[in-house]
Amino acid sequence: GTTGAAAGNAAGGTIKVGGDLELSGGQAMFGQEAQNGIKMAFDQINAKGGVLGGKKLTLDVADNKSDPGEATIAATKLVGDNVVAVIGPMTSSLVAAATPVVTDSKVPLITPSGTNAKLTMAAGGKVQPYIFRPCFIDPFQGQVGAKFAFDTLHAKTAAVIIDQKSDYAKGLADTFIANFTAAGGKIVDQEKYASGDKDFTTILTRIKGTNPDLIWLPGYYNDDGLIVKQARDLGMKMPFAGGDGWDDPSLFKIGTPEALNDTYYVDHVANDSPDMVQFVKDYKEKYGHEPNAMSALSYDSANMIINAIQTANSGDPAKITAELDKLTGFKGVTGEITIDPKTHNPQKKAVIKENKNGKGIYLTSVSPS
Amino acid sequence: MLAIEDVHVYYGAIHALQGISFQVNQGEIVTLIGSNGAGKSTALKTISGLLRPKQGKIRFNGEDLKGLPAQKIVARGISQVPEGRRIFANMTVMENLDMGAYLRRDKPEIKKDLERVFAIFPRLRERKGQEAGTLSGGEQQMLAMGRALMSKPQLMLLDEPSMGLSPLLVKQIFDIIKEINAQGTTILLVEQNARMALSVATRAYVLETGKITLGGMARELAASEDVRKAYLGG
Amino acid sequence: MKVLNRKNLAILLAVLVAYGGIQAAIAARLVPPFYSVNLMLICVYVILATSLNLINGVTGQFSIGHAGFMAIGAYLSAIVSVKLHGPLGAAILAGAIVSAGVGFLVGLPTLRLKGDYLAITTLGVGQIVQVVFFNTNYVGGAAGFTVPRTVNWTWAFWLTVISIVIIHNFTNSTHGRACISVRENEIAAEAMGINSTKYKVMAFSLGSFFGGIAGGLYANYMYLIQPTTFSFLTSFNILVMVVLGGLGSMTGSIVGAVVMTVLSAYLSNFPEWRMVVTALLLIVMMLFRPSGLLGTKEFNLGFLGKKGESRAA
Amino acid sequence: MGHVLREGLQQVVNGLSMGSVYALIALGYTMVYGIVKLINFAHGDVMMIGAYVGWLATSRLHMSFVPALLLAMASCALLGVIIERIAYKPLRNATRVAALITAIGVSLFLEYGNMLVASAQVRSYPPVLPSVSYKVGGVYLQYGAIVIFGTTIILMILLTLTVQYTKIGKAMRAASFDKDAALMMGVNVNSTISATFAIGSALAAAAGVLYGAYYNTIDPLMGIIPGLKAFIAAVLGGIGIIPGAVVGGLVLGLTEAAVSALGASTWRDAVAFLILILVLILKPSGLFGKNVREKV
Amino acid sequence: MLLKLENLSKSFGGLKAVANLNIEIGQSELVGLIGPNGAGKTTVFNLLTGVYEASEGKMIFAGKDVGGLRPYQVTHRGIARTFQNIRLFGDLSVIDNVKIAFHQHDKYSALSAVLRLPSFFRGEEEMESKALALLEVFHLRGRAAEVAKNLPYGEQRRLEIARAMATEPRLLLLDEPAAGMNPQETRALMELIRWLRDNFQLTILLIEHDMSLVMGVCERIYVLDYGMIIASGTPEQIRIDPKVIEAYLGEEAI
Ligand SMILES: Nc1ncnc2c1ncn2[C@@H]1O[C@H](COP(=O)(O)OP(=O)(O)OP(=O)(O)O)[C@@H](O)[C@H]1O
Ligand SMILES: Nc1ncnc2c1ncn2[C@@H]1O[C@H](COP(=O)(O)OP(=O)(O)OP(=O)(O)O)[C@@H](O)[C@H]1O
Ligand SMILES: [Mg+2]
Ligand SMILES: [Mg+2]
Repeated sequence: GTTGAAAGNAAGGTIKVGGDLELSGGQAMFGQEAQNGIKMAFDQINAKGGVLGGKKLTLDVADNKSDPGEATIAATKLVGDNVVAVIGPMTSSLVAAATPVVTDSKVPLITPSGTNAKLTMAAGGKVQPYIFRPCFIDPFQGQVGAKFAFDTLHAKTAAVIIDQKSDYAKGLADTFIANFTAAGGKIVDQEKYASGDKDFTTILTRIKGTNPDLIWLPGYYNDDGLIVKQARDLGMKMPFAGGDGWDDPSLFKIGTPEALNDTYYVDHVANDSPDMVQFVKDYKEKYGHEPNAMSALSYDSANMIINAIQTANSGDPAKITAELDKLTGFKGVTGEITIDPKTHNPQKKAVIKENKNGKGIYLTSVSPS
Repeated sequence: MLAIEDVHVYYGAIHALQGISFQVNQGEIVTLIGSNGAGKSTALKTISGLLRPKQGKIRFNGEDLKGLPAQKIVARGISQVPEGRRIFANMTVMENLDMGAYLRRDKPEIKKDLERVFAIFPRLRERKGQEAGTLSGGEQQMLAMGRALMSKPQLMLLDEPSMGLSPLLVKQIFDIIKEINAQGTTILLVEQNARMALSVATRAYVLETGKITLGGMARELAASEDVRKAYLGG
Repeated sequence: MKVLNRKNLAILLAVLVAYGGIQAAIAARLVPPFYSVNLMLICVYVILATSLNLINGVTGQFSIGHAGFMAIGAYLSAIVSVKLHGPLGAAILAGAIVSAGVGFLVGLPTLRLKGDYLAITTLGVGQIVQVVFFNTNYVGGAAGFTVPRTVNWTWAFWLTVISIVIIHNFTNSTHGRACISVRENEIAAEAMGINSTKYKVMAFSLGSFFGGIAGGLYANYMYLIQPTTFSFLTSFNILVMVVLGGLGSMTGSIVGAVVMTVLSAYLSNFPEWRMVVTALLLIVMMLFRPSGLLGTKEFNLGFLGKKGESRAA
Repeated sequence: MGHVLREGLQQVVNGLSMGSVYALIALGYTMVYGIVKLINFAHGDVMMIGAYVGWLATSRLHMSFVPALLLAMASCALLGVIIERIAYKPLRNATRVAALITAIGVSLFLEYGNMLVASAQVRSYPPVLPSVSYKVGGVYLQYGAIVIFGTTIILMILLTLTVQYTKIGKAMRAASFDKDAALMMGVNVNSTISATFAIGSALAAAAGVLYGAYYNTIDPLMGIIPGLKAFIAAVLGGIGIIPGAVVGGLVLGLTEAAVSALGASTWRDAVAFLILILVLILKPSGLFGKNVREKV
Repeated sequence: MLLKLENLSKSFGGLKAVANLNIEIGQSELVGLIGPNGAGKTTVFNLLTGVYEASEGKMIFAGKDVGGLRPYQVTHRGIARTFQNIRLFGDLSVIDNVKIAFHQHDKYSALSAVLRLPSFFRGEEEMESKALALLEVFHLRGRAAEVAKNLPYGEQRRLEIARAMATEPRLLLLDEPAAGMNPQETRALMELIRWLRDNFQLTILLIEHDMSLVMGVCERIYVLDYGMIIASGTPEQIRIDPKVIEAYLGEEAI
């Protein structure tokens, strides 16, 4: 009786949205940034009087401990609490674990940053009816990255470093390799590490032996910073490139700005783009530090739900799902989002940034082909 | 020198010492005899501070030992050769002897005492570098005695020093006890081997299930019919 | 018949009531999904805790890598049910047998080790298992292995009951006593004619078998399994349940598993504080009851039987 | 050929640098174990706290490296003593597992308590160790790695001498074997054990600060993996044996480097554990451990 | 000959704890093994029971070589022992201590235990009655349900012997059974040892420093010093042997 209960919920003074988030465990950073972003969106709408004529939005969070089993449990708990929609998990594999639960209960789920292509697709090529996201997907990132490396950086050979524990990194690596070789480039080495490692000198030494023109490093910023720094310390001067996982202000503190010169990454949005300015300012004011892509995408996810509730004029999960399904031209801080009903992926531009003396500088933007 | 007054000790609910009183005078050898489980070891452990009496007083040279932690009691000049030896099995024989002199700082004197210990127990000199845990039972007993001697105590508490020793060594140990005593160390001796104990002691007490039932000159007790029947095997 | 004395009949009745009651409630849709997940988890953890107790508590072998055996059971059963399209029962059994086999192979050389050396070895085995699954693309590698949900309350409940009964019957027999004697004093046990290696390996294999059963249940209920689920933290969690309940007490392990699972479910409402509170509870628990909730005692239904018939083991 | 040789040498250097980090952490681990016979699972987390204190001192209080290091060591020494008093001391006579569970509790408490205080965010260390690398015959050598290696060796020697030959060291070993007997020798067992924890935790803090400075990043869960690796290193060398911890750490580092060098980096941890297990099967008390059989 | 030790030797590092030992013991004999502390007596027991492996030499028991066997295998061959430092299963009940020692004579498998087949109940019942009967013999029946470590010392020693008897041995090795006992208890123990030998056709080899016990019950005595036999014979012969007096008994021997 989810629907009935949810209606009852809507009749009260609040509407509950679930957060299936990585609040502890290995990816606790993501969940906490996401929670900040979502809360900010809710606080803003509640300050404006809420939705559906005065109902306040509340976030019902369940910690998935960065573990897929726990993500299932957290999702079960949330749908049991009669939330109208779920935001999170942030990481692809956990989204996959939560998917059956929300699907069974017919509650929509938006993953702010699960970029794995398969998340929104069910077996047999059909779309997962209840899974949505505000972010572009890994193949697109990999494709953009490969094209940039080959055409703009004129790299003919490349080595790839993959975080073996991350589905995301694997997806980005696969599409990069496919597109780079298709363009005529050559992959000279592939190395793996596990996120959380601190010492990468051994794999870097191996790559050094193959002397590639570029290193494709689709990991998260805390690993990326360390890897680049250690590579430079080993006398490796080639450019690095990677995906949106690079986007975080602390990248330059982890690796030195100097080491990070001549590195590039694909991203959702430039922090200095007009859409982001206000968000960055508000966020810094509220939480005392700069947001990263996780916070921004989560903020957008929350607003997508608010938007769906308002346009549907209802707190019924089925109606919210229907609205999300046909979302077009939604103005998020990370760009304009239009959901493709066949894939539930947004059509979004990607930007490429260059790290220069401690700042990610906007280079160019690429539209989906 | 040592005065025990109405001491009660419990292990949880077990009332192991039920108000015992006795005293040890300077220069004496006093022995406590009694059957298994009478509370002899408990009495010694209480004196050396390993157990806390629930009630009663323990005075040493006029000072109340109550509340003093065990290591402070050692510093006052009481040292114990515990039942079951309790040597430091992971340390060498030499290191065990060093531990005996832990609180002492008079290096030349320590050296002299070490020579004395080696003179009494030549086997220990042979095994200086051996790990104590691999010594035979008797060797361990020698080490325990030697270790206690190294602290140069005023009062030495001995808990069944003859247990597991060869007849020759038992005799030697008792000779050594007499000798140590003659050199000025007061001794409180607990023994299963009551015959030997009474033969070296000045005075003796009989402990029965936590109470002192008899006390007097060792010679007199040894002659007493009850004691002979109960503890001397004849 | 001795098997059907009053005490056993009472237990049987209680078990049937527990099963029937909950099954009826589930059928009537009275159990919110979050509760039913936790009921299943309780079953899984009860099996894990009682089987680890057989190794750690009863036989005294310090194993801290139980999650590794859970992983083997989980993955193998998933392979059988997803890739080979085998029936659920066969899948779970296959997982358990392979897990027991690995337990046997690992146990044979390593159980000579003592105390902390054995501990790190079992921890290592758990880690190795994890790495193997990480690197095996056939089972999805890091991304995980998607498994349809086929386990329901009936499966979970009865497998738990069967596991408990088998472990209990084993422990309370001359073979169980042999294991206990190894725990108490291995040298004396050998001198009494007990082949300590055989019983250590037997307990280890049996424990791994049931660890595998728990893994099979978990995999076929949770939709997705990933190597990280079976990390050493999971092993510690199981160990905590066993010690909390009272090392060596089977009923203690059951209580420990239930308490920890319920606690974890309850605390998920306070994510930031969850681990801190768990940590504090662990410390406080151990300070006040270092031998666990039940010590080595069994919670006993002896009062139902005739006097003397149910002397505690 | 020269190229392969150079790469091989570089990998040896890489392995030794990694290994000396493990060794440094393992020192405190093994020392506490040797005396208290407790697998102090919280050791890695004390290291983490040390790293945070060092970070606060350098980045917020703008202290220079050495004073910051000393401050971290002093505060962790105190923390170690407090942990021992509150969480371990009451359990001295309880079973070993009970103490192990408490250690796990302390470990979780430090991790998640700090997460509450300092957030899960990754912090970066200010550049207190000059980020210099030397090139010797085509092989790159990190300044930080040299510092860590040197520190490890010096601390190893100091610790060994302390435990083997000083009065406090002997008292520690005596108390470790038989507390009551040590008391009878006049050893203040409580303060001896406190001293053990103070030294062990100060070592952990030193490791934490160096670790943070060398690898640049710290976070509340940073202690878990190094703690585990240090545990392996300690056992590999023979737990409780101080030089063993260092050798164990270096062997572990070299093994990991070798596995990565052969292109199997994802099997690194598995191979490390496999080697540990093989060593233990052949030498059940580690490389340096004496195979003491209980005397019957 | 029931037991024959030929040229048995054991070294620890440089130390020869047992050196070229030759001992023969016949069926139903009651033999003493004495000698100064550290002479190697316990080591002989440890070699015999497979706790240590001999450096050299042979151990023939009932016509078969028992060298290289694991301790439990030695027990299966019919040799049981007690320990110099009591090694009971301290936290278990008295009767469980005995039942564990009956284990090797058990007739039901782990499978029938798990399935609670009739053979399980039969086996358990039999073991229970056998254990109780044995405890009766050792005057411990009243203590059956008590935890072993709570028994007084003397009773713990007795329980250790009872437990060894439960393995149904042909040869019983006793390591200082009277240690820590007072003269009365020692006398009772003496009776018990004799009675055991007579009732079970048992062969007994015992180590003891209490001469009243050794001289009182042993028919033959071997004296060991520095791992070697320095004398052997009847108690009367040993008592006056000058070498034994010098190395072991002391001048004013009993
Ligand atoms: N740690 C303990 N816990 C509980 N009871 C104990 C403990 N130690 C001793 N007891 C009990 O206290 C009583 C006195 O024991 P104690 O060891 O002092 O006797 P004893 O006279 O030295 O005997 P023995 O001659 O056997 O050494 C005994 O009943 C014993 O069982
Ligand atoms: N595991 C071992 N390692 C090294 N030396 C040992 C070991 N076991 C025994 N020894 C040495 O062997 C010698 C004989 O020891 P054993 O225990 O057999 O003596 P024992 O005759 O039983 O003496 P006691 O009457 O004192 O018990 C002793 O010197 C002892 O130190
Ligand atoms: Mg005593
Ligand atoms: Mg002996």
